[in-house]
Amino acid sequence: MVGAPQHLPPLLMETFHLWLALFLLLNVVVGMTRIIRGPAAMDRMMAAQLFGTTGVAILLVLAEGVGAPALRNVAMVFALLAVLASVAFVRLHGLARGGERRDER
Amino acid sequence: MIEQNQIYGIAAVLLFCVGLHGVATRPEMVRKVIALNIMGAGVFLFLISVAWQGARAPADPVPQAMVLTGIVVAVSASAFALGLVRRLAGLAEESAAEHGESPAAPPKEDPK
Amino acid sequence: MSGILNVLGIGLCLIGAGFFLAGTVGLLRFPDSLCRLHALTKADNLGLGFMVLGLAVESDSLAVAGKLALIWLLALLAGASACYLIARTTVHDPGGGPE
Amino acid sequence: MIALIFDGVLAVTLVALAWRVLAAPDAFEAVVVFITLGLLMALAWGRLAAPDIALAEAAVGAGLTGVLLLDTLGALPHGSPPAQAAAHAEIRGRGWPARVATGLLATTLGAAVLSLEPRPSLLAGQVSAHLGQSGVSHPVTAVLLNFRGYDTWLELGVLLIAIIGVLALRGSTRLSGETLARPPAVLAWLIRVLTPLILMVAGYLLWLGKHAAGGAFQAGVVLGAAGVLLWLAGWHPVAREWLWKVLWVIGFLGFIAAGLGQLLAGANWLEYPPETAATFILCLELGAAISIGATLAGLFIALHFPPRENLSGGPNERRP
Repeated sequence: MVGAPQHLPPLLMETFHLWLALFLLLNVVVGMTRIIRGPAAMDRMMAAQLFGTTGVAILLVLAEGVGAPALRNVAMVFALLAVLASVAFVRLHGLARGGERRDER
Repeated sequence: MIEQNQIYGIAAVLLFCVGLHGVATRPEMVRKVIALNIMGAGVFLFLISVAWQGARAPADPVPQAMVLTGIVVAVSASAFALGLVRRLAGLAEESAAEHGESPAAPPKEDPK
Repeated sequence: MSGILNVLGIGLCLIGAGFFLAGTVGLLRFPDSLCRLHALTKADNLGLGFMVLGLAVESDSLAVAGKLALIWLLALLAGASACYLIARTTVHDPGGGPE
Repeated sequence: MIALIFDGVLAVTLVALAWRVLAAPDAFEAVVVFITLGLLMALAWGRLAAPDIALAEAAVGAGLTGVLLLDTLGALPHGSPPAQAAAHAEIRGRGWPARVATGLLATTLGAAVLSLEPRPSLLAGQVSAHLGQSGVSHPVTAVLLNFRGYDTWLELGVLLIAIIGVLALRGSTRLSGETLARPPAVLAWLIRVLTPLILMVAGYLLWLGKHAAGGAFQAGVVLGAAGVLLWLAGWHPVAREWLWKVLWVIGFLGFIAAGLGQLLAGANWLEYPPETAATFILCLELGAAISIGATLAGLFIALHFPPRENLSGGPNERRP
């Protein structure tokens, strides 16, 4: 098949992309155990941050695989706002518990 | 053979029911707000699974518009609900301070 | 010609998938938080990088390739800063919570 | 076949995560799982050919709602672990009737969903039949801004009520008050790079709505997320109190102005002439996006209630 003169058949490419998307989704599913096990808040937040990257990859693969270019824009919004939760975590971590600021360094 | 949108239709029902169960049984207010959001997600997913018109066709635009409106309303309603939760916690803390109790005690959770 | 590009794209995507798998294994198996953080940022960003490269090769379109590159850069930026910021809370506050 | 497997795995994961969100003993864990659930919901919208909703979910489900929840968790006093454990034991004890009722409901609704006959939607046909007169070529935007402009107008009213409600709880109509300490250098740099990009993407989405997935709602929620990010970076909107209020009402009032203008011109409320509909829609969308963004950011900021004077011994604000 390597070096075939034409495009590979579209159905084959679609199937490949869906398998790839499924594989990435399973990565998220298995990785969820880290969010559940923790133990620290940081481990959970970090896992969620990394799932954001995996989610971007799944959206891009689906966009290519099923011919839905709009999903690339969804991936772009995800990539753009992926930091939001992490920044909130860092800035609000322990904040306002008794009105105390902890981030003064 | 089950259709693609039926899979999500079933998931929508289960999300709605899981959310409802959470609203009914979880004691913490924040968790109830999250549970309401999950119920909402179930309703939205159901509407879009009904709007589905085949893998190659775009979904029916009317339910899509409804859900789009619904998502923004849901987030603003959640913000208001969380405002109520915060105010409630603040009031509980105040009254605990008046009665000389430790303000760190849980505000209203103890079911006894 | 296009067939070769297709195969090249598939290969690059598979390499990317391998990095994602490595990242997940690391997330589950590495013993402590900072260790995980260090390894995972690299695995994920490389994984997304290879995948973006593979998809760009397959797409045959310069506009799509440009958008994919932009998304990768954004993810890189977000991932690196978020991990730095999260790690910083641990270094300054080993308990990870209020005293 | 593989498509169905993917959908099945995604659907099962959605339900399992929802379950975990509500069953998790740790509230912080619940919020993080909920953020991941938002991420996967966006994938489901993508699979169901609804990219408009996926765009909104990307900003709301995975961003704004999670931040609101994280923020509230940080602000609430934490119950001591034994008290929480007691509450859980209590719940477990009375859980069975609730579980049986939920199970019955799920079975009934599930059977109803499976028995639904697929039939072509009459409304979808009407939308595509009149799309040519709407001024835009993307059907979802046509429904939101033209055919069902009422809904969008009143939706902006709901947002307005939400911000008024939160301000009432806050006990002040001013947003100034709590401020965060100066951000670490990396964060400040990140925000400086990201903010213009986010604004650009919001504009892009707004423009896109004319002919593809995108529009006022998506642009608005992205703007709202940008506002939250700026606030977290230590941006203090103190000197611009009046501007906030203008931004909150501009979308709502824009719809009223358009409706009144058309009434005076002899048309119906919110009915635009086909030749100028595109201009009407663009202006209304711009106003709606700005109002949605400002309201969502304002809701987040207003939720940081100022410390109350009558709270004895409450520590005061410390400004950086």
